[in-house]
Amino acid sequence: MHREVVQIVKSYEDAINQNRIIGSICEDCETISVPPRAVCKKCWSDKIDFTTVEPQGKLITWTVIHIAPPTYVDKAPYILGIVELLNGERLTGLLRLPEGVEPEFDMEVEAAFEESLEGAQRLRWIPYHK
Amino acid sequence: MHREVVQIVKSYEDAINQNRIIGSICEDCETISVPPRAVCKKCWSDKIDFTTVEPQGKLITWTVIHIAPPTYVDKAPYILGIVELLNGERLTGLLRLPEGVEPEFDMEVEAAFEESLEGAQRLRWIPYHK
Amino acid sequence: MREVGIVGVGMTKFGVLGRVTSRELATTAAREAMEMANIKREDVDAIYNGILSPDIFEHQMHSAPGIPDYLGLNNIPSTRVEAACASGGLAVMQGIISVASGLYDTVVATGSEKMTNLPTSHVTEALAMCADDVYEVSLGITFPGAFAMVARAHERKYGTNAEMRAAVAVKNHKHGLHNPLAQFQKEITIEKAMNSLMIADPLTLYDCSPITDGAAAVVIVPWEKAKKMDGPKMKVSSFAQASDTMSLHDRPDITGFKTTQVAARKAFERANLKVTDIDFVEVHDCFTIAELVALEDIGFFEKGKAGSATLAGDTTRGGYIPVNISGGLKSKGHPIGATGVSQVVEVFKQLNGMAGQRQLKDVNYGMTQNLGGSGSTIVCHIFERGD
Amino acid sequence: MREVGIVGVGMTKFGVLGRVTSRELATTAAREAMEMANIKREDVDAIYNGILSPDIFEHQMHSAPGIPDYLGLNNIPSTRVEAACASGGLAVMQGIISVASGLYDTVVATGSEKMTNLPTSHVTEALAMCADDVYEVSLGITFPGAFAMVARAHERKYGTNAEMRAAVAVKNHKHGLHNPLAQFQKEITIEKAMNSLMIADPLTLYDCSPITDGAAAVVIVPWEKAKKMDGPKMKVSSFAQASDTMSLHDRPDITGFKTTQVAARKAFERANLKVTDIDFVEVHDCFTIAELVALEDIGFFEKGKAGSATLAGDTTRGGYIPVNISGGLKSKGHPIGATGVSQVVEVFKQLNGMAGQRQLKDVNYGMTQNLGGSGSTIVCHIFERGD
Ligand SMILES: [Zn+2]
Ligand SMILES: [Zn+2]
Repeated sequence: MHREVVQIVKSYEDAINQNRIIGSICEDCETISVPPRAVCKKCWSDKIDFTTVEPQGKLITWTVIHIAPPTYVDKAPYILGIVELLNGERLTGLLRLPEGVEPEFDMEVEAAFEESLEGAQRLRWIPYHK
Repeated sequence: MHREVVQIVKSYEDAINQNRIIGSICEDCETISVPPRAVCKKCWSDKIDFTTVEPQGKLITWTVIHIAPPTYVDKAPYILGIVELLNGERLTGLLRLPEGVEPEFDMEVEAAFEESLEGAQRLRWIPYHK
Repeated sequence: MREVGIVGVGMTKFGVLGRVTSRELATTAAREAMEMANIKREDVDAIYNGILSPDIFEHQMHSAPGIPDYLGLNNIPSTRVEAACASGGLAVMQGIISVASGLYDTVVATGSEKMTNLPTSHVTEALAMCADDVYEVSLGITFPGAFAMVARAHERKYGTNAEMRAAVAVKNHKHGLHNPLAQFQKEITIEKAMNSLMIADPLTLYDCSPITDGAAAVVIVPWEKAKKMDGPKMKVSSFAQASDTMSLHDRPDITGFKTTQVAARKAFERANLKVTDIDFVEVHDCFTIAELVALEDIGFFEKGKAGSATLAGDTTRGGYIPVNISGGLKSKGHPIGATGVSQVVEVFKQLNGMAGQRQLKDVNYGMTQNLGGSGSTIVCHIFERGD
Repeated sequence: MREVGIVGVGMTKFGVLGRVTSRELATTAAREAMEMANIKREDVDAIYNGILSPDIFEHQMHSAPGIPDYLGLNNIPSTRVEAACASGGLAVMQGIISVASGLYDTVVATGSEKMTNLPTSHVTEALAMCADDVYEVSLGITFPGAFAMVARAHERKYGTNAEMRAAVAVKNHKHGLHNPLAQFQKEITIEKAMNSLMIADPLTLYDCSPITDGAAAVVIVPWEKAKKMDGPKMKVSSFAQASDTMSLHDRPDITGFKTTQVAARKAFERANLKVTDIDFVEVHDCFTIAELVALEDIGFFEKGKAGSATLAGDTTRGGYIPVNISGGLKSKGHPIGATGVSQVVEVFKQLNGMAGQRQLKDVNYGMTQNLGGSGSTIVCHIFERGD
């Protein structure tokens, strides 16, 4: 009867620290969720496992943040967007674009991982190099 | 119909900055409240004025705080108590006792005001000197 | 559930109010509301307080008991609710539920916030904390940023552009001219709005509501009791609340808020009303795009049509549906916890002919929509004339 | 109001739980409660969450919508309430009101807190923020300090001494031995308790509850529905909430909490019960003195008599009134928002014979008392067997 706490956030952060993006995969209906979830968003099963997902996607919306919180003031202006992964799941992330490259709808991007940081905030998106 | 905001806390802090303790006095029933109140605690009248009260009283309870919040860590251990003023009203405050003097029930104290600080936190209680 | 009514409202000036606590502000608004309702103070059974974060803004938790304390109302229940920028609407709703249940006969619902103690970047951070800390905030999201992403998605799909958004700001500033309690009483132009400081591209300063101190309050009683009272009143036709994912990216469609759609539909169903029955509405224009999206999600306009309708004047006084006659968050100001309550205050004043220079004519039904986070909480209310 | 019952409970391990969010904890407890209740997930109408400060502890506001989000329950209302250390009890109470009103048929009330991310001095500060910022916190008050002042006043008036307080700690640690979800399963002695580190004179380390992570949840339904369900259940006999001044110094008598007296009296009146009808109680022993004062204020003992009664064993299993059989906050741990809910969880387990090694015999009525701030909020519940 008693449930152990499943540390989903920790699993995600640990994976990011290993330069991987993970999702949860439902053992009952195979639905993948990114970020991972303890309960399947489709069938509510809690039989979930983790799976590493392709770190590529396209940009579906974005903003350039000029007025930032204290911890991000030094980085402003910075580009924040929502990336739709190849499997259709979505993540919010920072875009790091080469000088002169502007964000655009459906721009293909891939994940990069900031070296100096820890956990979820390491994730960056850069233009996809085929 | 529209009510202006009465800045009671500011009035109290301003008074402390002038080395005075004030209370509110009800114009209807003359009840004095320390700290001051916008609404009389006895008759609910909102016709109140400020009055400076005698900065003396007796110690009705106290503690010696050993584990303190970050801003007070340097001061620990420190004595915090509740002082009953001559008019029966009560205030929480820090006790500053000479070396070798221990707090005791009904100890007579008077207000002192810390020079380097601002507002309500300037208030200190020291043994009463007749 | 019993039918419920509102019989008094109060609201402080909204603005930059100096050294004053949210508790003093809430107390002031509550006293005004209780005076208008002409209720005996000992009749107040309970208080609800909507407030975002006295923790961060004022180094004070446990704000609710402080209100009956300052009112001299000893020992009555006082409950804080928090739902980001929807905290105020939710406090009103919980107050309504508690009276509708039969538990209490007279409840004062208050909303309050004291924000201007902190510098802007710290306020930006505090508000951002209403988004998902792990998947959004740690990456530097801000609330203007979240709504900017909504605006860009909406623009792509429906062509809702900067001029349409600016038209919301211009209209709400114009409405706010006639609200003496609003933070701003000044007209702006489309050009000025479009060329103002960039906050989170494509949203500029004039797309954003300001940082504000203030409080509002309402007195809630059973409708049977309200009917016997002489003063101004309105009936609660219905209310509804909905939630959605914390992270914007977890929703299939970000050109609207499903929470507004769900809450508004429930509110209409419970009141047995249609959107065309509503005479005016106060929506949550924390950002200009939020007003447009709200109007579409409630159903005043088809998806994608609110921008051009606003440009055409359909949402102003005398238009198809007057929106944010109070000035909205944009001009009235946005003291977070107070906002949802102040929307109810405006509906009350309009339905009782107490809105002074901004009074609408022949209004029978008014609606409010209060939003928290990036739409993760929505609270809607519908009210009707009490006479 | 409709009669209301509880039909399922859940609780995580209480302790130092590492990298996990309060949202994950609340979700886990909610799933366990829903499973025990054997309700269909789509039947959940709303969620309430009691939590002190995800703001300060986790850089996260607007915690409530995150729970249905993680549960996959789309768009249902989710409301955060905060009343310092009484947040959990208040979430249960608001959930009960919402079901009693007829608005909702199935509500999950959760309480949660993730505290151990911060160093002790920062936790001390966060908790102190539940006192009055202007008149107490700015002067360096802490919660151990506030209760130390109560303890000293109580000792002066009634002679309640360090040994009597230590007896509370010894007794609750002994009770906690048999609670596998408690933070501590270890016996202590009077000597060890009295000679432990001084925190706020006269309160030592063993007079204080620990810093804890954890969550708890209950499922609330109308009693008519509960009666038709097969699983464990209990009926809500009554509930009551009271408030008092924020500052301790503003109260005429600080050897007790008038809020407990008022809330307990109301709870007894509403349930038509007397204190002698109660078979066991979970009281808010954030500090040992708080348990003694609670027992006197509720009326289990005359004022000033709880200390000697505790020394005599009257509050242990098999005593006159078993108090904090769960281990209490002292041994079970005190994850602020979860505490009040976990008290209800314990009563449920006892009334349904699910308490394992700590099961009491022949119990029909259980009571909870949950305290916030220096007693500025109190929430009491009384429950009865459902069979
Ligand atoms: Zn599945
Ligand atoms: Zn008076």
